[in-house]
Amino acid sequence: MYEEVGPTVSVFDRAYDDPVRVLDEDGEVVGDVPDLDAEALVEMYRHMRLARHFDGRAVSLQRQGRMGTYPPLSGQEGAQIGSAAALDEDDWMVPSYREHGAALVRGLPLKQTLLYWMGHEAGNATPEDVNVFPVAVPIASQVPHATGAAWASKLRGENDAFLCYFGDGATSEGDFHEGVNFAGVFDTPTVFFCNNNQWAISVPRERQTRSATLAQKAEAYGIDGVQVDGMDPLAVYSVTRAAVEKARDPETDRPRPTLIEAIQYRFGAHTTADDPTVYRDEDEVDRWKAKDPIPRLESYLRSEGVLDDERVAEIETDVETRVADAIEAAESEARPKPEEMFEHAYAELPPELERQYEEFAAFREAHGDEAFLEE
Amino acid sequence: MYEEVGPTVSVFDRAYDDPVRVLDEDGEVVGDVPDLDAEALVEMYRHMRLARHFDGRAVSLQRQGRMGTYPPLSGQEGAQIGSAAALDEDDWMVPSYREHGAALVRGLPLKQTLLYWMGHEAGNATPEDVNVFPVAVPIASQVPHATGAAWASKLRGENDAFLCYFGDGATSEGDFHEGVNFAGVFDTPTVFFCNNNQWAISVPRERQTRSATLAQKAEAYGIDGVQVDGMDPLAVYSVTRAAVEKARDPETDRPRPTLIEAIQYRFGAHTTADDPTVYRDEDEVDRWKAKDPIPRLESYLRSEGVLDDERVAEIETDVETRVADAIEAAESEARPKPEEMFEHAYAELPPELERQYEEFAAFREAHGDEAFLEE
Amino acid sequence: MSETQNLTVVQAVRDGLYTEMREDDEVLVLGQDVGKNGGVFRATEGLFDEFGGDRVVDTPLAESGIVGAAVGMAAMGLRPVPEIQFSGFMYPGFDQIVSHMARFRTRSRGRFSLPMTLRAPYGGGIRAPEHHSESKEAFYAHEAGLKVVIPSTPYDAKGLLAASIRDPDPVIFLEPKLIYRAFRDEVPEEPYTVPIGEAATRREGGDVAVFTYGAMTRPTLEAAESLAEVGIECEVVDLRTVSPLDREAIIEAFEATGRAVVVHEAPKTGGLAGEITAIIQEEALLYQEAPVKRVTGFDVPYPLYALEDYYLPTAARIEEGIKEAVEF
Amino acid sequence: MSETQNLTVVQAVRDGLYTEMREDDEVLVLGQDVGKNGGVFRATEGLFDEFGGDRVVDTPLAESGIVGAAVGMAAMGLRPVPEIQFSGFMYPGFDQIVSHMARFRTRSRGRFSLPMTLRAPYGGGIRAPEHHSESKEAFYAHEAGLKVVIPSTPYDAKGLLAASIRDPDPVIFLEPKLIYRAFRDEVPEEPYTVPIGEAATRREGGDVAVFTYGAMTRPTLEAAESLAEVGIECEVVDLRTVSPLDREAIIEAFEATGRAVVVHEAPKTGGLAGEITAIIQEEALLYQEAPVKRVTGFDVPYPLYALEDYYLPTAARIEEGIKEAVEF
Ligand SMILES: Cc1ncc(C[n+]2csc(CCOP(=O)(O)OP(=O)(O)O)c2C)c(N)n1
Ligand SMILES: Cc1ncc(C[n+]2csc(CCOP(=O)(O)OP(=O)(O)O)c2C)c(N)n1
Ligand SMILES: [Mg+2]
Ligand SMILES: [Mg+2]
Repeated sequence: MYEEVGPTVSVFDRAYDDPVRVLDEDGEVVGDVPDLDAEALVEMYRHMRLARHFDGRAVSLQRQGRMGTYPPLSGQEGAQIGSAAALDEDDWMVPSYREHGAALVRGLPLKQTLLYWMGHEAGNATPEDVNVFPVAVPIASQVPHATGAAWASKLRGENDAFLCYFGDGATSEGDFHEGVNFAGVFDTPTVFFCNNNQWAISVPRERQTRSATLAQKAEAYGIDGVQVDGMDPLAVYSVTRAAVEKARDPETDRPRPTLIEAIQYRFGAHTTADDPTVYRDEDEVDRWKAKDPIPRLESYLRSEGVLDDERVAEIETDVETRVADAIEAAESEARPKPEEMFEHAYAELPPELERQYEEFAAFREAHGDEAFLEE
Repeated sequence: MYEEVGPTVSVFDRAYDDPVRVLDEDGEVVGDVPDLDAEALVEMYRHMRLARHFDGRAVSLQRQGRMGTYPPLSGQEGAQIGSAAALDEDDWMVPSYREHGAALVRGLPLKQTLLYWMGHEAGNATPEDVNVFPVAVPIASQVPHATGAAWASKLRGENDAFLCYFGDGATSEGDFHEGVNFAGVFDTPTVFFCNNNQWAISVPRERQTRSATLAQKAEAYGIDGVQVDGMDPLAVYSVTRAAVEKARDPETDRPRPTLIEAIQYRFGAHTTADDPTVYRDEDEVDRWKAKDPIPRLESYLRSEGVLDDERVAEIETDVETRVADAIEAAESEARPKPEEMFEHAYAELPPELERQYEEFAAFREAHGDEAFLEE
Repeated sequence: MSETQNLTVVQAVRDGLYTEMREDDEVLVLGQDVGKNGGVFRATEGLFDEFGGDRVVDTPLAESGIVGAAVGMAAMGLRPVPEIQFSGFMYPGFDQIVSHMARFRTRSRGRFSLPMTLRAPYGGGIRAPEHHSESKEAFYAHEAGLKVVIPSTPYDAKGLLAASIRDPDPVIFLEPKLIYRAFRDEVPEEPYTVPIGEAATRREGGDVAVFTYGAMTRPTLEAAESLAEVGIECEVVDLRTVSPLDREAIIEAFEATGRAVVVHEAPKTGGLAGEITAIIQEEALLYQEAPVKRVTGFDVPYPLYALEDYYLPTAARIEEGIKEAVEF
Repeated sequence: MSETQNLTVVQAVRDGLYTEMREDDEVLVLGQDVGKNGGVFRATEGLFDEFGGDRVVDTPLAESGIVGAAVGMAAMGLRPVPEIQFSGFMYPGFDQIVSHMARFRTRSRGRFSLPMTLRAPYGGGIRAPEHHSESKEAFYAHEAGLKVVIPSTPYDAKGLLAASIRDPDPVIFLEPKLIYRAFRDEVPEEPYTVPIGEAATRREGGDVAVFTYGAMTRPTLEAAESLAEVGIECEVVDLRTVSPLDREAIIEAFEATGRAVVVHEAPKTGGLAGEITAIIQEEALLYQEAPVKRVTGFDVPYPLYALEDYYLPTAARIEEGIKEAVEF
């Protein structure tokens, strides 16, 4: 986790279409650099590299038939790592299905992420000390959870923030509307973080909604809405940190919840089952690749003297090792045991389910795994 | 139907919290009077009186056990009649469950409305030439229908507007969000008319959402949003007419759909099953009764010399007769026949349903109606 | 002996909420009109005054939001009791119910359990408007991870509600509104539970087993009394929980006579009567003397109220069904 | 003789859409990624180019909006064919499906019929992520006013889809994605229909009737072939429509042997196997020689894909079930 830093500039008093920026595409400073120490910045860089490298390897694993469908995040590291870094230890993250980068900042082992996408039940077992909700596949369905969980925390007088991720497409779902509206009404400490990566599979952002920005949807809920350059990790950090602090502070006259629209792009396919060349131009992809968050931060850190070739090389090696280790660990995980299917449907197996389990186990005992895996 | 009138002043370029007004609470002119001829104005007045009188009688019928639960509209006549009057013959209305007043402007016989709330299947049978959708009880569920129907009309190159009613509470539902968002994206000729009567049963407007106005929710969809004094029938007419014309006109650079927030109050209970004294003050009710749309319009029409005692008396008599006749007609309607239950589930009864029907009919034949109505 | 009160079903529900909220600070109620208004059926009457607006919460009008927020609360360890105003309005929250409420335990391998109880007034018979008379318990019984409870007496209403609220897993608690105020029962003032998953024999009889639940229990008992006069003795079993079903009780009652009738107000096709029939014949075919007769609502949308008496099973229809099973 | 093409199931679906759209201007397709992308399974491939963006419409990501807008369109007389990307994502649109799509005809006493067909890829077996492998056809079969169709061959896919689109009433059309590309069939190029509500006998045999549908038809036939080697001859009936069920075909096939097995991938409790069992025993108890055996998915949330082969009925499990029914 990153160290806590001093008060952040208020970023909420601006036009919805005026994104917060700190670094330009070349890594030049164009805004207020957040007050993070050098190690925190290097950590951010390391996490981005780690996410990027992990992503590439995961895509290969899928291609090699070593993993199932996988949703890549490449291009979105700035938004993921910058925002997750803005949380404190006890805060919570409520992800969709693409936030492997954010999750690793929160302490979710890469191995877990791999197991999940490898279809192991164990992939669902987020460790008790990792404040991350389960992956949510039905679009926007996690939004009301983030509101409810934050509400619970507020009711208990705890002081935690809940960072909820979702995509541009998710803003069209009823659950987005209901969840954010509840947050406004009950003033819950929730930060709604929209990863606007321009596409919902093949459906472009303009087809989702006629509103000029997604940030302005905050108007409908009487909460703050703000755009940020989602490929600028420092800008993302600043905005998210401000939102997190506001979420926790009932003393300000601002609403606790915030809607952040982080403008970004996914470089790759929607998932490994998707072929983006069918619906979008290479040109577009190239334009966005010029905004790649990683070289941007690297260039800034080098110019600040925080990174040099040596340190970058160390990070490269570290990152490769960690990913290789995680893959090794995930792949040496024993195949899930069929009984795991029955284990967590209820705290205690109801009698009929127990019967089903016993019939199943007896059949497997008698006929072996070939009776299931025949095809 | 009212006669078509000339172009209406654009009403969309104003602050969300600046409601369009034409008459003040005393019926004095404070805005642009729409260009309606005297007979149209009298017709509007007559319809409001008719709706009010109908409403009172319906509530009594329920109290006397002659009708089931009924949702009164008293206080909301200005919004209902003013808006429905702004439609042309071929336009459509997509109601919730409280728009008995708007429906009668559209030509739905009062008898039908009575039959529906008396629980007769026949109450569902809106005549073919009445462009009114079925009553929609699940809150906001009619919103996507209005979008889809308008979209169909647009795809066919027809030039009809679709006026969709719903309450303040409805704006919290996912279906409101999804339906209005689709309308923005596909630029459908839909007018979304929110009857903000301050309460969703016992839940006050402020508890629905933190946004300062409901009109501003239009921002989320990139469409026009406007507030109107919903107890000022002329203001409602003007705004709705402008929205209807815009809906039909693809030539303007404005989006076709509009969200109208009509500020109003229900004088009575949510339904006859509700006791509003439990959750709201008499004071509040009195304050809103001072805005009663009927005396307001009457006073204006008298001052314009369009109404006098004689005409008002004629209207009173007419209204009483029409309601009495409708009640008489509804109450002399034969009790619905049990087989009606089976008639419209499908265009053609599937075999199992036919079997069920036959078993049912044979049983009834053998045992008589006492076997069903015993309790 | 403990104090009792003479309560209706809805009063017993209210009392159950009150008692559990008093016992456990983590219990809270949320929904439409549950606060000052005390619920449209008065099931939460007085709770707002007693426990305040943080524990008796009027929400915006949004069922998916209500269920979804309760999921989030329950994941954090609270015991939310969301109310959906009528069971016909659970559908806008259906995705939250089946995709999350039912599966959060599985989806986190037990890290997050959801000790939440979703209450809804349910069923027909009160001359209510469209969509207010649904009985679609079969939807929820088909979704693994949920329990589905339907009480038929004030005593059970309080005790089953307490058991549901204390259950570590999510429960759908459907309250038959036809009997909300139909009769009274002695209900202990103190907290108690009635176990989920156990049927209750409401009447003993050696000629035929009749399975039912909720509001249909009363006309079923009425039919049984009337048949007793002609010498047919029915064993009437009130299932009380429709998921998980009390298989043992079903099979035992059936085997005693080899004849059975299932009564519910839900539509026939795909209703629980089919499931119960299947259980019977997979466990006790050799005892079977007659087809299991299903006396149910019809496979049509619930009619407007003028016809609802023709839709709902009545004592007379149940009697006829029982006779068919007995005389086969 | 008419021209045929050798098509997979998904190609036949696409061809069915194409053919019906060419025949009738009022037919249009809407959903997520159905346009330029041609659908995530390519079921709408090329339709956007052929018919344009007004008839092949990419919508915002909102299932209730998709179904609800289609309801409005259909009420105005169009024949919309909304696609929900996976059947597990029909739940956010569930209220529109059950409260409106199923009931608009009743709720307008026949004034508005809804000639709409809601398509969704359905079922498990393709190593898909969570929520992508649902088979909850029982939900829709329990809702009066809907028809529910599940094809198992390319020929049927095209013909049943055409029948669904032309039907005056709303149809839920579930496409077993496990067999989307599993095999090919000769499919006529010209338009044709396969009637809704009629089962098809896929194999004749005099020892036991096995009822199934969708993707389970193949392992069922496989089990039947394997059992033939040991002298057990199965009559395999592919129901094709699960609402309304082809009662006559079910009873006829059952009566021939007095033994039956029902196979589906949906969870057991509350699944259609229970309904079919109930039909059998209410119509043909006297023929019954053995309990109807249900070979189904388990009553647990569908597992992550590494275990799905243990969840779905396999030929071996089906074989065992059939043996049980035969040897009883
Ligand atoms: C309720 C629901 N509908 C449809 C889908 C299928 N689906 C998976 S991802 C996706 C697009 C999501 O787009 P967006 O919200 O922009 O997030 P992104 O994938 O771009 O991060 C769709 C339609 C789903 N998972 N859930
Ligand atoms: C989906 C759904 N949830 C709950 C209800 C129960 N209910 C009926 S009217 C109502 C309040 C509606 O308030 P509003 O939208 O403001 O309309 P109003 O009645 O004030 O005209 C509620 C909660 C319903 N009919 N549908
Ligand atoms: Mg996106
Ligand atoms: Mg209201």
